[in-house]
Amino acid sequence: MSSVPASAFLALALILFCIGLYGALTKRNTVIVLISIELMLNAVNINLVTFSKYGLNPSITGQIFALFTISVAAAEAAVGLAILISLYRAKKTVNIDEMDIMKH
Amino acid sequence: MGLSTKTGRCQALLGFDKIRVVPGTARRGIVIMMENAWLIPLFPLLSFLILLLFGKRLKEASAYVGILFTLASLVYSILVLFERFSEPTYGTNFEWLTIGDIHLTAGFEVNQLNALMLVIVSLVSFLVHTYSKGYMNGDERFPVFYAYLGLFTFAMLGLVISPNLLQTYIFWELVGVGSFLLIGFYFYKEEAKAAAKKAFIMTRIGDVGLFIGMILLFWQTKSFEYSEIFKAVDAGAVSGTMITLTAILIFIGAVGKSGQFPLHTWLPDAMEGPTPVSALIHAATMVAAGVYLVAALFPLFQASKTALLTIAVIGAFTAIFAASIGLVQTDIKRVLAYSTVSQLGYMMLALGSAGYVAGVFHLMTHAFFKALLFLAAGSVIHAVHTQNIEEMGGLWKKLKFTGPLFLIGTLSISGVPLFSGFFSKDEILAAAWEGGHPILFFLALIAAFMTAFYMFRLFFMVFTGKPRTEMKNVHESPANMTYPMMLLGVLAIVAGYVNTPWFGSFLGDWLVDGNPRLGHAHVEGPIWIMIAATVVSLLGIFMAYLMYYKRSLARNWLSGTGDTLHTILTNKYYVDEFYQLTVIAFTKGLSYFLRFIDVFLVEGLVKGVVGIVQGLGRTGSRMQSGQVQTYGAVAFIGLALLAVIYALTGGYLR
Amino acid sequence: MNLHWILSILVFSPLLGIVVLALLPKTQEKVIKAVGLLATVPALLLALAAYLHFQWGKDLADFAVSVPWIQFRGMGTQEPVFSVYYELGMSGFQMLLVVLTAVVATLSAIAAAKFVKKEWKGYFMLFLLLETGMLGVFTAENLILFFIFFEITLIPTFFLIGKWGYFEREKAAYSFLIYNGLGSAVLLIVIMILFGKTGTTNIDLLTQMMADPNVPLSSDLKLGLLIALLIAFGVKLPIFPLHSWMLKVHVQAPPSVVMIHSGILLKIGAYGLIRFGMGIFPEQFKTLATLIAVLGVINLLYGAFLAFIQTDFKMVLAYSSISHMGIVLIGLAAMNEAGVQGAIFQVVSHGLISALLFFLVGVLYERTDTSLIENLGGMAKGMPIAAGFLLAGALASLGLPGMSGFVSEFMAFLGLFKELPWVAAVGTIGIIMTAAYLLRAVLGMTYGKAHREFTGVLDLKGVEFVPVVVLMLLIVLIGVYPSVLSAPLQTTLETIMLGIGG
Amino acid sequence: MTFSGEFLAFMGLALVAIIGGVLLLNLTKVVHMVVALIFTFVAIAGIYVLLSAEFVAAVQILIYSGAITIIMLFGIMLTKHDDESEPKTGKWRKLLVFLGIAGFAFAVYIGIYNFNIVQVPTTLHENNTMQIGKALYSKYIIPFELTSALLLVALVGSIILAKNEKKEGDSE
Repeated sequence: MSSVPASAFLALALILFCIGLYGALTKRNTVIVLISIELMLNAVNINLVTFSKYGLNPSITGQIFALFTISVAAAEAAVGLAILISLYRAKKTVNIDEMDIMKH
Repeated sequence: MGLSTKTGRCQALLGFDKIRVVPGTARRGIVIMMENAWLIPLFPLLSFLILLLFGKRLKEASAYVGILFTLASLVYSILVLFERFSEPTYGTNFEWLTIGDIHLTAGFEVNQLNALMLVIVSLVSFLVHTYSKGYMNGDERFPVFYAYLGLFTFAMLGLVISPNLLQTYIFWELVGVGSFLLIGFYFYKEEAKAAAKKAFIMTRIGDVGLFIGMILLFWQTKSFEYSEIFKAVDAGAVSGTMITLTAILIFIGAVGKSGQFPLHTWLPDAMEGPTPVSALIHAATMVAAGVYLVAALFPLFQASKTALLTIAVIGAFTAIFAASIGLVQTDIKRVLAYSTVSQLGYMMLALGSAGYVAGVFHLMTHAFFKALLFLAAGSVIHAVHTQNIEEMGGLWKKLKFTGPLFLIGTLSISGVPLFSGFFSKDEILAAAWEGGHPILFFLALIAAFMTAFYMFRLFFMVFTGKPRTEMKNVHESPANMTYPMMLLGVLAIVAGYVNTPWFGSFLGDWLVDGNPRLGHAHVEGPIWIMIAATVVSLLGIFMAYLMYYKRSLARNWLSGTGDTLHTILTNKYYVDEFYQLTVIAFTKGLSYFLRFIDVFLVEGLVKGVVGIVQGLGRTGSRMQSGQVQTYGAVAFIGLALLAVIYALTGGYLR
Repeated sequence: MNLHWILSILVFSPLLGIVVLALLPKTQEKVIKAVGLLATVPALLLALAAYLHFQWGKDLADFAVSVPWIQFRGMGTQEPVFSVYYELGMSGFQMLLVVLTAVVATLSAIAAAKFVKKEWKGYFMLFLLLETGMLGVFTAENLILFFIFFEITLIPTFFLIGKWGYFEREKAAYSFLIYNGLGSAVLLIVIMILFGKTGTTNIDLLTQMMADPNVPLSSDLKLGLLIALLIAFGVKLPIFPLHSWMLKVHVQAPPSVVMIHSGILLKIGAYGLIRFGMGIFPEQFKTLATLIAVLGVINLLYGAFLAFIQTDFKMVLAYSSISHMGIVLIGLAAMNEAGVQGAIFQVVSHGLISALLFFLVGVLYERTDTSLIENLGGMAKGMPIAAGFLLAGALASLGLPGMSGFVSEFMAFLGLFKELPWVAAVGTIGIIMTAAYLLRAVLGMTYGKAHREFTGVLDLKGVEFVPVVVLMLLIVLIGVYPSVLSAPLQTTLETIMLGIGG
Repeated sequence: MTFSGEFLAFMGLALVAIIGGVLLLNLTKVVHMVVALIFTFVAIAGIYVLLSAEFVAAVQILIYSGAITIIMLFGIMLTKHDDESEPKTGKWRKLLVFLGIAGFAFAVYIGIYNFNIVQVPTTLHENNTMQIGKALYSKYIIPFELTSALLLVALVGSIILAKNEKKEGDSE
């Protein structure tokens, strides 16, 4: 039994998620945007792990989900960075404002 | 109308099946003529239609079509009149239009006034048709002229035979159109165009008064039918103010049509039309329609002292006002036009002084002598090709028929004893003295003096003295122009004897027969009135004789050296200019102001709408920046908005 | 006899013409014109047949058709929750408008064959689509169907103006589309609210439901819906200050389209106001009556005063349309038989008169390349017949008795004088102004000294007589014997009056 | 609620995590940001421990604090740029995004606030790694294998994407 209520973990996760979101939506350096997204994923993981412990049927599944998320996040980070580098080669910038080839 | 039974639509469509006799007149003798009196207006209509369709092919022969059909009307009218002497009023109606429970009817009615008017109108119309054959000879739009004449005659006959206000209004407008078309007959002349437009619009101002009055009266009495209206008024179903209001509004219509002050200015301008038209429309028939309307609705007017007084005052004022302008005009037709306005004022004065018989009587005699004067003037113009009396003179010898005929007309209008105008004018003066106001009586007396003066001024300037300009080829008009004038000349002398203080007031007795509301058949005025009238007219003639025949009096004898008065009179008291500066300027100003609104405010609104749409489009296209982050931000803000709304209003989260 | 299919044929018969036209090569000018003209004839014949059907004393309800069309089923229920029917029907009022539409459409096709100078194929295809839309609008018994037809009229009109119009045609087409698009958006909102709240879009059913106090619609909502309808149809009518698109259209669109536009399309606004505004929300209409009367008088006077100073005859006619639609509003605001009947008469009568006048404008423009009053001065010398008809048309328009304009004007004012005499009295100034501006314009064009030589300019000839004479005869017929219109209207009027009285 | 050691630990870790996050947002140099984020990641690992998830905590440190951060640093270095951070984004957008996030946070917070979760004794902390292993290799074997495939694809994909263009051009 923990003396920390589940809502405290959830609140922490919310705060981290919001920070990540803010970073993802406002930062102009693409690397930082990617990092912010990782932060958001982390916040989600906290939730998963929290729910694996709390609730009527605590189970290990939540932790397993967190593990999967981490691995997918790792893969995403790798691919994201690869894309970033190849974009950088093409445009010589990592400024997200200048990446607007979707418009054309 | 007023028939409140609900009828099915099938019946409404069959129309003529519903002919019925006006209540109270059900006593039927053998009234074959009156039964079919509706044919009278149809003859000229037929003439109009035939000439409209085949006029081009008929060419000069179209005159015969017109003459023939109006002759048919005339004959029929006379027959109807004679039948009416012995039979009671006859009328029928059929359903014209159904509005819910309201059934509006159309029909015709032959009462004394109508029968008399039918004869006057068809007679003058027939004579003018005949006269025009010569006068309009050679005009390339000859058939059109006759077509228009037919249209006008149709409308005028329809007007006088109408049994209800609505139908009266309908024909009232149609005569307006006939008049409009004929004034503008020489359409390529700018003056004719302006005059036609002015005539139509000014009379329409009056018509709107009639329109409002008619509708208000309808909602008060639930009927347009004359008989129903009088019944309601007698029964006291209409409040006093309402009677006064509607009566005055209807009178405004009469003011417009009869050229009473302040809507008189179109009538002199209407002289731009061909002269026979002036004789037919702007002297004998249409302009008298205003008088006819007041006469037809006389019981209504009689129920309101205020309305009667208004009529009397406007009539008297117009009489003297127009007469004073007539003193100085130099255009032969304009002098006659102002004299018409003045004489119409006389009739109004008579009606306003409760002199029903006097008004109608003068209407009749005036129709004859004024038509005669106009036709004679037309004959003069035909001969000398000018309308300016300053350029005429000494035509007496050259125009063997026209001269004496014109003199007869002049004597008659001046009120010289034994001519028709004398009797009717005397009748009016007596009525004004008895029923009106002394001031109005004296105004009328002065107007009579002026009339005598300017009419003889005209006569002397045109027919006596020496020609003031060189005139060649002056010849008497052809027979088909002189015969109508002769007939009118005879009538101008004898028409007065149907109602005299000496030989009995036959006309008056007949007119008011069975209708006590219309007042006395004959107003017995003091004997000095007749003497005064005679003296006044002879004085006028004498002064004109001195100034324009003997030339023993200088022409500016009256106005003195200062010509201010003369200038004012020549410029017709600047009424036209006044309207130009006020009403027209105001209308124009308002129009431009509204255009300002239209261009700036309303168009601004449009620009605003267009701007918003374009702005939205532009924003939308700017939003498509290709920047994923922005898209994400927008999408997220939307999501957040939804989440907040749900959280606040309670949704899945609660 | 089974007559249910007649209305569908009537409405969709022009589409057959489109199919035939689509198969024709572009270059066959004469054939295209003939097909375009002929395709309007079946609708005309059927419309006249419907009129005769009525005159023979039979019931117009014979034509009604109702077939299930679109249904939304709720989850797990067998009964459809919302269902839309394909419903066409005809009352006397609708029949008159259908006849008017069919007549004007055929005459407009004649005008188009005469005046349209290019791409007849596209023109006639769009034109026929437009006719289907208009016929559908007047026969739809169901708001959704009505809306669909309403939209169908928009698109072809947009292209007809934008492609075949005069100099600033595109601007006019866009302002037409934007305004009417906004109007129909508002209309859609109203329809959807009604549908959602009541579960039906059948007009008669809605009328009954609104009279029923148990239906869960607050009177505030009803008032709001009515105001929205007033805006939606006010754009179409148009009501001041929503009118400026209409001026552009009248000036820029080709005459044959303006005949349709001024003759029929504007009338959709009036039809909608009468059928939906007054029919469905009678009580709320009553509360707004004074406002509508004032709007009507404003329309009447505003249009009249502005028409008074225009230099282009087309503008005069455009403003005169605004002015005359004011009379429709005046009649409606009276809320009694006379007024409503006057409004309906005005709808029909103005349709005929403006079609006539715009046809003549087309004739003049074709021959002289101008519609400026000044430039045309004195044309009666060169083309007396056209001038005569122009004058007659103007007289009809200014409400000369004996022609249709008078009857409607008279009844509208008769109605309003009973309810709001002062407003009506102000409105009568409009009667004078109408005479003033029309005579100013028409006499300016026909009378007076000729400013130019009209030699070599041909008068009306040949097939051009057909529209002019037909329209003129109809105008005079209605003016002389108004029962041809009033008889079919009695049932419609009774229904409306029942709603107002109850 | 008592101020137990566990609670204090949670507070401390949470504080570190949040401070790390805030620094991420506010520092100017990119490298500094990444470093600040390492604190957050490590603190989150601590949180996992508190939640009886030792293995996840270990993985967190390995993958996030280790691998991902390093990759990011590589990314920063490879994409040679002024390590001074970017010109500012539009104020309005920042404000709007901030408001949006605040609203979102508010909405979710209401959810959390009203969320009543029961707590029952668990055995997650006993042989945590073994439990995970058992579950992973029995019940979740297919996702597990799919994950490996995913990682492989990601690996290959990254290499191809990041490969030098010239070489790419040569090979073609």
